This record gives sequence, C-alpha cells and structure tokens, in this order.
Amino acid sequence: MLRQVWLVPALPLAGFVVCLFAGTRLGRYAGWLASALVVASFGIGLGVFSDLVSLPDASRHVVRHLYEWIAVGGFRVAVDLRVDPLSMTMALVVTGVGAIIHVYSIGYMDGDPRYGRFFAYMNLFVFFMLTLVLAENFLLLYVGWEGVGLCSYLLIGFWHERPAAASAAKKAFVVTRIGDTFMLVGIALIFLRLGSLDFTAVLRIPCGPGQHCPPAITTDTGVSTVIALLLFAGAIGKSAQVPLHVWLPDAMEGPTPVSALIHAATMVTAGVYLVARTHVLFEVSGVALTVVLVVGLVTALYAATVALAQDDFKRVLAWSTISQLGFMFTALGLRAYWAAIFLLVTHAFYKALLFLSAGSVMHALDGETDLKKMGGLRRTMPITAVVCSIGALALAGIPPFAGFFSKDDVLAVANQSGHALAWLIALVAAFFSALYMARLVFLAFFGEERTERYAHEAPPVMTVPLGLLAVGAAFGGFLGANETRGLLQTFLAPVLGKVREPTQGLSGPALALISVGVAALAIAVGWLVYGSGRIDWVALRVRLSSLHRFLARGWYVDDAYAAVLVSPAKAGSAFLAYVVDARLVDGLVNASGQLVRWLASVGRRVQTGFVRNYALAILLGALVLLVYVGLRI
Amino acid sequence: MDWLDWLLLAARVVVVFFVLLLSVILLVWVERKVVADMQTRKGPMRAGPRGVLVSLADGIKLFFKEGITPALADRPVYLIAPIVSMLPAFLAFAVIPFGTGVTLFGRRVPFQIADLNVGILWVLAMSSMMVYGIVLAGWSSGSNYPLLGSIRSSAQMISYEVGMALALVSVLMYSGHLRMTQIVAAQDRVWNVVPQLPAFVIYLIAGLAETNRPPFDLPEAETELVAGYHTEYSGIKFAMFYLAEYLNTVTVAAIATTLFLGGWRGPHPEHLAWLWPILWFVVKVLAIIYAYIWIRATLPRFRYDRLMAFGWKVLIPFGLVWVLATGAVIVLPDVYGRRPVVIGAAAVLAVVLLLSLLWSALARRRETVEAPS
Amino acid sequence: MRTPIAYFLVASAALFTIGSVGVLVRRNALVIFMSVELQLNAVNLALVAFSRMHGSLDGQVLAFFSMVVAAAEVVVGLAIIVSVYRRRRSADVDDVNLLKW
Amino acid sequence: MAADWIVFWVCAPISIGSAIAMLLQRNAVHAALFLIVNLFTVAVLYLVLGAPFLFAVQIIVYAGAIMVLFLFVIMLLGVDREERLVERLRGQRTAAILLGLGVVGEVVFAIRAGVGFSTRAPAGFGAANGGGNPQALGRLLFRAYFLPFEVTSILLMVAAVAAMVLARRRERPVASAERRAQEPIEPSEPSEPSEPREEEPVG
Repeated sequence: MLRQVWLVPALPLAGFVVCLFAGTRLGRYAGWLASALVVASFGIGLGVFSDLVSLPDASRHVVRHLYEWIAVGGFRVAVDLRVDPLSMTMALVVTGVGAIIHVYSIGYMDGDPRYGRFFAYMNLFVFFMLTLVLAENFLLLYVGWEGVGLCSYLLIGFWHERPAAASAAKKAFVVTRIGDTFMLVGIALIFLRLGSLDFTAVLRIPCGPGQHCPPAITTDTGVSTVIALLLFAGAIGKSAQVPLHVWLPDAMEGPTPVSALIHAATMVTAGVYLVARTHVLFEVSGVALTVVLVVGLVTALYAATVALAQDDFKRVLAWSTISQLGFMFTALGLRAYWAAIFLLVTHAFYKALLFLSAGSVMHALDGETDLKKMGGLRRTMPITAVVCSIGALALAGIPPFAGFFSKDDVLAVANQSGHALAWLIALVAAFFSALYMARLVFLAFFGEERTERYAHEAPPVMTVPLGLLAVGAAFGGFLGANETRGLLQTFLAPVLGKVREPTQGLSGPALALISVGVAALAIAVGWLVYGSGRIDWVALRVRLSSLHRFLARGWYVDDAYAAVLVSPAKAGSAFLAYVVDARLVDGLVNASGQLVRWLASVGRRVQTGFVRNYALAILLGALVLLVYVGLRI
Repeated sequence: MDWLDWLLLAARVVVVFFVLLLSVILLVWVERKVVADMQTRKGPMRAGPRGVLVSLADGIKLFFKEGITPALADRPVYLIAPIVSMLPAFLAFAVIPFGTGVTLFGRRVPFQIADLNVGILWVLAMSSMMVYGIVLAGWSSGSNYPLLGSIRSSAQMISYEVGMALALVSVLMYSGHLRMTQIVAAQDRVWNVVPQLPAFVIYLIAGLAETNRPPFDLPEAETELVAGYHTEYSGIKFAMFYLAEYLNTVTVAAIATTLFLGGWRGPHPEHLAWLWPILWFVVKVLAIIYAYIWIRATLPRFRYDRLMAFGWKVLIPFGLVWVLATGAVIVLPDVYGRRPVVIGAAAVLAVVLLLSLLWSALARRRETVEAPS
Repeated sequence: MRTPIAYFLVASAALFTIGSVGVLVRRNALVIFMSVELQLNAVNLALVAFSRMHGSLDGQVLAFFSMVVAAAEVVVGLAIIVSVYRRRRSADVDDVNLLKW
Repeated sequence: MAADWIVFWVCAPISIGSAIAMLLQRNAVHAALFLIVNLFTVAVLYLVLGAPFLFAVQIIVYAGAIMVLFLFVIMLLGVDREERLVERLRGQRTAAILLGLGVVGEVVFAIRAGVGFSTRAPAGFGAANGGGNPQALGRLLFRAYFLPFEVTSILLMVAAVAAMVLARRRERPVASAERRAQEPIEPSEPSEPSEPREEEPVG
C-alpha cells in the first residue's frame, strides 16, 4: 500500500474536478461522491499506515517519488510524498475528521444553491491539506500551504453575497499572506544556505554530535534562528497566533462545517505541524524555541480571556481554537513536540465536535448564533446537548475525556521542565478555558428557553457524524494516556524524539490532580454564574461593562490595527491614487499622447491617400537601399 | 541537328498542317452525314458523290463572301481573334505521336513534330489558350450578344479545363511520364482506358465542353444569343472560327487516343510496319469523333446554370477523388507491400467516397429543381 | 548555351523597371495590377537565370512558388478591385484616396 | 551561332517591346494582350534557360489563367475603354521615369560587379536536371521544399475563399425580407438588385 500513497491526495483532487465541472448536474449526489472519496482516501491512508507500522522503527520514513517538478541547474524540486509517523498522523486526522465533516455537510448544506461547488472546494481543501502534510520538500509544502489558504478564502467567502463574509474572506487571505511571505523568504533562505529543499537533506534526524548535520546550521546558529523565525512567522499567520490572530474570529462567517474542518481541526494546525516538522532548526537556534513558547503562552491566555466575553456561539469556539493552538505552541516551545501533536489530534476531535454541535444548533434555530437568545436547548435537542457537553468536558480537561490527557501533558511538561512561570500562565489559561466552555454549555443548553423558535434535532446524516466525533472526543485521549510510553508517543518517537523522563518538578499524579481541580473549580464557577440561576449574569455584565467590552473586542487589537496600520495605508493609497497617479502619472501619459498627436498632425500630411505616391516612396526606398548595399560592397 | 533534320521537321509540320485541314473538311461532311443518318435524313447529296465535297463548297463560299467589320469593333483585336482561336489546336497537335516513325536517309524520323518532355503540360497549356480566341472575338466585336456569349464561353471553358486537367493528372500519375511517347510506350500491355476509365469519361465530357460541342454548345446557343461570340464575324474570318472548332475536336480526340487508347498501338502484320500504326491511330480518333457526333445527335443542350453546376459540383470533385484513388493505388503497395487487402480497402474507400459525392451532388441538384429561385 | 547569363538578367532588370514605372504612372487599377505581374515575371526570369547559372534547380522552385503566390494574389486583388468598382463605379486608383491624414 | 543565341535575341526584344507597349496602351484590353505576348516570350526564355516545366506552367498559369481572369474582369466591369493618360499628380511621371532609370542603372551595375557580362552558365546543369526537368523539380519540390509547397497550397485555398467572400454580393437579410413580405404597403422605394448598396463594405 505504501506505493499507492499518491492516491490519498489524488482522490479528493478527482472529487474536486468532478464536482467543479459536474456539480450542478450531480445535484445531491455531489455531496455523497465527495464524502465517499474522502472516506476512500481515509481507507487508503489506513492501509498505508498499517504498512508503515509493519516496518521497523528506524526505517519508518519512506519517500515516494512521483515526478520531477523543477530542474533548473542545481535547483531540483520533485513531487515527492513523505510517509513517516508524523505525516501519517496528520494525514489520518485530515482524512478522518474531514470525512466525518463531509458527511455532516451533506445534511448541513442541503438546499444551498451552490451545493456542488461547496463540495468541490471542500475536496480541494482536503487535497491541498494532504499535499501540505505529505510533502517531502519545503516548496511542495508551500504549495499545499498556499492552496489551503486559497480554499480557506473561497470557503469563508462561500456566501459572498453577504458583505461580512466577503470582507472576512479577504481579511483572512491578506493577514495569513503576511506570514506566508515571511515563510517564503525563509524557504528561499533554506535553499541558499543549505542547497536543498528536501526534508531528508535539510532535517537530518537526529542531529547530534558525530552525525551528519547540515553544515551551515551547526556552524551558524544565527542563520538557523533567522530561518526558524521566518518559518514560525508563517506558522503564526496560518495558526492565528498573536499578533496575526485577527482573521480567525471573522472567519466564522463561513459555513459551519468549514469552520470545523479548516478553522479548527486541520488548516490552522498546519503551523503546529510545520514547527514540529522543522523542530531541528528550532532546536539548533534555541532562541526561536523561546519565541515559540512566549507566543504560545501569550496567545493561550489572551484568547481564553477574550473567549469569556463572546456572545456568539461560533466566536467563542473560534477564540477557544486560538487559545488551544497557543497551548500547542507552548508545548512546541517546551520541546514537547509529541505533546503538541497529541493535543492537535484530540483537539481536532473535540473542537470539530463543538463546531458541528454549533452547526446543529444553528440548523435548528435558523442560523441563530447569539448565546443570549438560546437556553434550555437540552430539552429539544438532547443528542446535540449531550455531544456538545462531551466536547466541552474534553476541552475543559475533565477525565476521562480526551482533552484531559493531552492538556495535562502540556501542563506537566511545563512544570517538569522547570518553567514554573509558564506552568502558572498555562494553568490560568486552562482555568479560563474551562470557564468559557462551562458558560457556553450552560447558556446554550441549560436554563430557561430564551427563544421563540421551534428547535428540533438534526437529521441522522448530521447526528451520526456528531456521535462519531463524540466517541473520538471521549476516548481519543487513551491514545496517549501513558505519559511516556503511550501509543502515540512511541509511534511518533522516530520523528519527534523520545519522551524525556521528568527530572524535576512535581510528580505526574499531583499535576493531574491540580489541573483537574482547576478545571472543576472553573466549571463550578460557571455553573454558579450561568447555570444555577442564583446570579443575574446580565446585571453582572452591565456592572463590568468596560471590562466586558475590552474583552469582547479582543483587547482592542483589531481597532489598534485599524488605527495604526489600515488607516494610514488607506490614506497613503488615496494620496497615490488621486494625486500621484491622477496628476503625475496620467499627466506624463497624457503629455506624451499630446506630443504624439502634435507630431502626427504634422506628419500625417505625408499620407496623401494616393496609392501611387506610396509606391513611389517604396521604389525610392528600394533604390536607396540598393545604393547603400552597392556602396558597402 | 543539321540542315536535313530541319528539313525533315519542316516537312512534318507541313504534312500535319495540311492533313489536319483536310481532315476538317472531311469531318464536316462526316458529321453532317452521320447526324442526318441518325435522324433518318439523307444530308448533303449534291456536291460530289454523296455530297462529299460539300464542305469544300462551303469553304469556297465563305472565302469569297464579303468580310464585314462592325463600326464599333476594336479593329486589331477583331482581326487577331480568329487566328488566335485556330492556333492552339494546331499547336497542341505538335506533341502527339501518330505513328512509330520510319527510317529515312539513314536517320530515324518519328511521326511526331516535337517530343517535348512536358508533353501533357503542353496540351494543357494549349487548351487553356483556346479561351483567348473566343474572349477576344466577343469583346472586340463591340456588340452585346457576342460579349455575353464570350463571357459565358470563357467561364465554361475555364471551369471544364480544371476537370480536364484532373483527368490528365491521374493519367500522368499512373504512367509516371509527361512525355507523350513514353505514355504511349507505357500502354504496351493494357491501354490506359482500362485502369483509368473514370478519367477517360471525365476527359471526354470535359473535351466536349472545351470544344463547345453539343450538349455544351452554350456559347453559340442560337436561341439565346443569336450566334454567340462570332455573331459579328463573316466570310473568311468566320471560316477560321469554324475551322478552329473542328480542329479542336480532332485534337481532343487525338489526345484522348494517345493518352487513353494506346495511341498508334494495335495488332498489325510486319509488312509495311510504318503504315499500320497510322491507320490504327486514325481509326481510334475517328471512333471518338463518331462518339461525339452521336452525343450531339442524341442529347439536348444544357441550361447554363446546370452546366456550371455539373462542372464544379460533379466533374471536379469526381476528378479529385479519382486522382486521390489513383495516388493511393500507386503509393499504397510501396508503403504496405502488395497486400491485396490494403489495396482492396483503398478501392472500397474510394468507391464509397465517389458514391457519397455523387449522391450528395445529385441530391442537391434535385433540390434546386424542386425549388426554383 | 552560348548566351551569357547576364543578358537574361539585364532583360529581367529592364522588364522590372518597366513594371515599376507602370505602377507609378498608370491610374487604372487593372493596368497597375498588370504592371505588378510584369515585375513578378521579371523577378522570375532572374530566378530562373540564376538557377541556370548555379547549376541547381532551387531558383526554378522559387520561381514556381512565386507564380503560385502571384496567382493567389491576382485572385484576391481582382476581387478587391471588383468590389471597389461596385462601390465607386471607377477603377481609377486616384479616386480611392480616402485613406489619408 | 547557337540556337539559344537566336532565340534570345528574338524573344528578349519582343518581350521588352511588348512591355513598353503595354505601358503606353490606353486601352486596358490591349495592355493585357501585350502583357500576354510578353509572358509568352518570357516563357520561351525559360525554355532556353533549361526550365521546360516552368515554361509550361508559365503558359498555363499566367497566360492561361491569370490573364484570362484579367480580361474577364476588364470586360465584366466594362471599364471605360479609353483611359486618359493625363497625369494629375504633379511630378509623379518625371519621378517615376527617373527612379526607373535609377533602378536599371543600379541593377546593370550590380550585374557587372556581381556576375559579369561574359559569364556563361556552367555545364553542370544537366546533372541537376537529371531524369528530366519536371521529374527533378518534382523531387526537389516534394522533398526539400515540401513544407513550403504545402503552405502554398493552403495559401491558394485561402485566396479562393477570400475571393469568393470579397466578390459576393451581400444578400439581403432574410428577416427583413420576411418583414417586407408581411407588410402590405411598401414604404421604401424598391431598390435595383444590381445597384450597389451603400452599406456594402469596400474590400
């Protein structure tokens, strides 16, 4: 099956082509076709996975050469697919979660006029995402990187009739492009300094003393710092970390399955994947790892606080995603790459589950997303309420749900590697995480009904995927339940290195107890404020309105950007457009036009209209030419 | 080439010239007699035994008639036109071998004026020259009927010349030579008429049109155009046109004989070996002329648009397909070996092409008949 | 062959010149066209003479192509003249001088 | 005294004389006739130069087809028989003759410098014409010059189509004809079908 790995991205691509050209003709079958192809892709991925597992640990990375893409002088780029534990983990998450979300979309997007196009884009996204994770070199990875960006743009703006959707799509595209540009520079720098773009050549793993390390990196940590930071800039943009996080909350304008697939489970985790993949560069640099840690911690805490004040169901989840990604980067910054990937996998399950629950709620309430107008939905939507609660508990870190194990790992590593401050910050962020999840669930599903709309449970085509994801969110944590010798940890060890035994800090059980206690406390507070009915949370909000507004608006970061960056840029553009272009450039053009006109008015007298005059001129010219040639000889 | 060669050449020219003139005189009588016979009449009977001298008498009459030149005529062109119309017929005959030749004064004398290595092209060139006489005559008369007749005629002749050229092309492809003697030599076993029957038919039809003979005698359709391009001509100048027409007939028949009927070839005894080929040649030419006369007596005149439609939509496509088929038959064995299957397939293809072409052409004509514009 | 090649070339030059003068002097579009044909012919003659001089047939091939192209040119040119004539009732090139200034 | 010498000195003067005569003729038909004479003499010169194939092609294509077409158009258009040879463009005629003399001088000079007036053709021409001139030409045409040959055939096709499009009279649109048939009263004056319509574009 290893040789057939190309089928994994090829099947969604085929689905894209078919759905694009025959989408309208296929009608509802477009959705089933697209889903079936992703499921098939997942199946093939499983086959590849089993083949990979059957190999011995040391040789668990296979490069499948497809064809020579670019060959210019010494610059060679091939379309190669890399099969190793990390890429297969990612590929299985993408196709697995992707398949579930595709099926869910069949129900969710039913009746949309651009039904076929939606699935075409979705399939295209899956293709590009698989290209990204399976790529063997930086350039192919970049192709996938930009491709998912394109799909993100297309899908956020899928309902482009709505101005909000259109501008959100544009914002997402432009903001991520900032990071991507840095990343491209980084890739160019890699080629310049290391002479290759292939992972196998650039990232010799493990790279210790006595082994063949890339010469430039071992001798020059400055270069590797620059490269690592440039790549990390790309990751910041794609994974919505501070300061390029502003696009993700707005991206909720897209259809909810899109938010689930792209903006929770897969695309935004590409940054995590990138850093994990290139962690060799970060480790050589050292400084870069610190930057990753700081950015991750800041984002985790900041986004968690902002999520507390959001009223929009999906925006809570969006900020929560940013925060969770911050946790992943924290793990990366602490050199616990396996922990980051573990959190990535479990997060994919429970965040996709939460988003799809949100979609289910919106489906029931005609697109209503305001938490203030929900409440008591557990009575009309029991299934959704249950699965959403499972997702929330998983995120909050309550055992035995998935999030407990993965988040606990991150916290434990922070504590046991001696970063006490980081541990404290992460703990606070975890507290807020549990709090906003409790708030979300209590506001939406408990308490009194605050809507007149007739809510109803979604059809099976949507609830079955919810159930599947709930199983993943509930039990996915057992993949890595054992901190040092879990399934995932041992599987990823050939790529990401073995899990280090703790040398300092508190013991594992103690840390687990602390984090569960924090989460339980947060849920209790949430129940007290939003679920018990003993406190009037509306009045509380009025009393703390300035704080609330500060949090709700995301600490005014967007406004600051608008004031500092966007307005001056707009003013400058206006100056260029209406003064420089209209006066100076156009003036030059017009002046040259006037000159030509004047010359023409003089010269056109030669055009008599008499053919025979022209013939005379031709003959004269021929004669002169002949004389010239004759004199030359 | 010494003086004797020149002399022999001149002798040949003179002989051919006079024989041709004589043959025209004879031919006019033959035609009148044959047509009369077919219409159960007697035809001319007075001048000479069974009227054999009638064309001579006609000639003398025309010779002594007053030559009138119209006032609006373009005089020099008016005078040149009849001569121009006569010349090509004579000239075309120059390349036709009408016998094997004899040995005189120790040198070989071929019965042919000039054996050009572009013989067929020469024939084509001369047949394209035939138009000039008619065009110039019609225009220079300064009168409307002749002009209309000449324009009709030139259009007709140019159109049918294409079909004729296609027939000649397939013959030259088949025999692989442009030189007349070699074409005749190539027919030593089978005459070209057998493998090239469609080309022969095309050539005969186009020849009819080229010589303005019925049923293609539109240029001089009396009922429509008084007498066509030579309305304003009389006397000796008219005689020249008359002569040219019959000369053309003889030439066309001679070319057909040479290219398709094996030229002078025919079984003959050893005795007087130089004479028999000439006789064979004459017999074949006469046979073709007889066929022409027969056609004249049988078929009514075409309508003009039908004539052009037939030329462009039937004859030329037919000729093109035939050229294609001939080429295929020549080339395919070289490419694929002499596999009968290949050749058979090519033949079937050609037949299907031909039939479809004919069918569509005929269908179109039926439509035009049903819906007159 | 006794005649020097240059004689043919001079004849060709003379014909070409007559043709060009014809194009310049005559006003009837048809006659101008004929003069152009004369020029082409002169060039063909030169080509054939060169072919003879160099002992290869390439010149003749070129002359052949030139004849074919001339045929195409005449067909289109005459069609243009006819349609101009239909419009303006004149074949005088000086009457067709709208393409000025 | 070789035959080619005689033929040249017979044909070349006739050729140049007929060309000049063509130039001076006021009547277009006469001009065409002189041009035909000229073409024939040039054809004979081809024969002398060892190009019998071109000789035949010259007569078939030029004399047989192109010039007939010319005569045809002249007659069809009914162009005024006599063209006034008065020059209207100032200095045109003088300039033309001067330039013509210049061209002749130039070319004669070039021939003297480049070829020389006594150069005889080398004897090797027979080898190039091996197997007969048409055959040799055919070999050259269908091997070395195959692509130009095919391109030329396409050119001819295009020219034929172009001529048909250019010379065709525009048919009135069917729709308007139908409308006219439905309207009982004809408001506009019936136009002569042979009259050129004003909206007809000039080629």
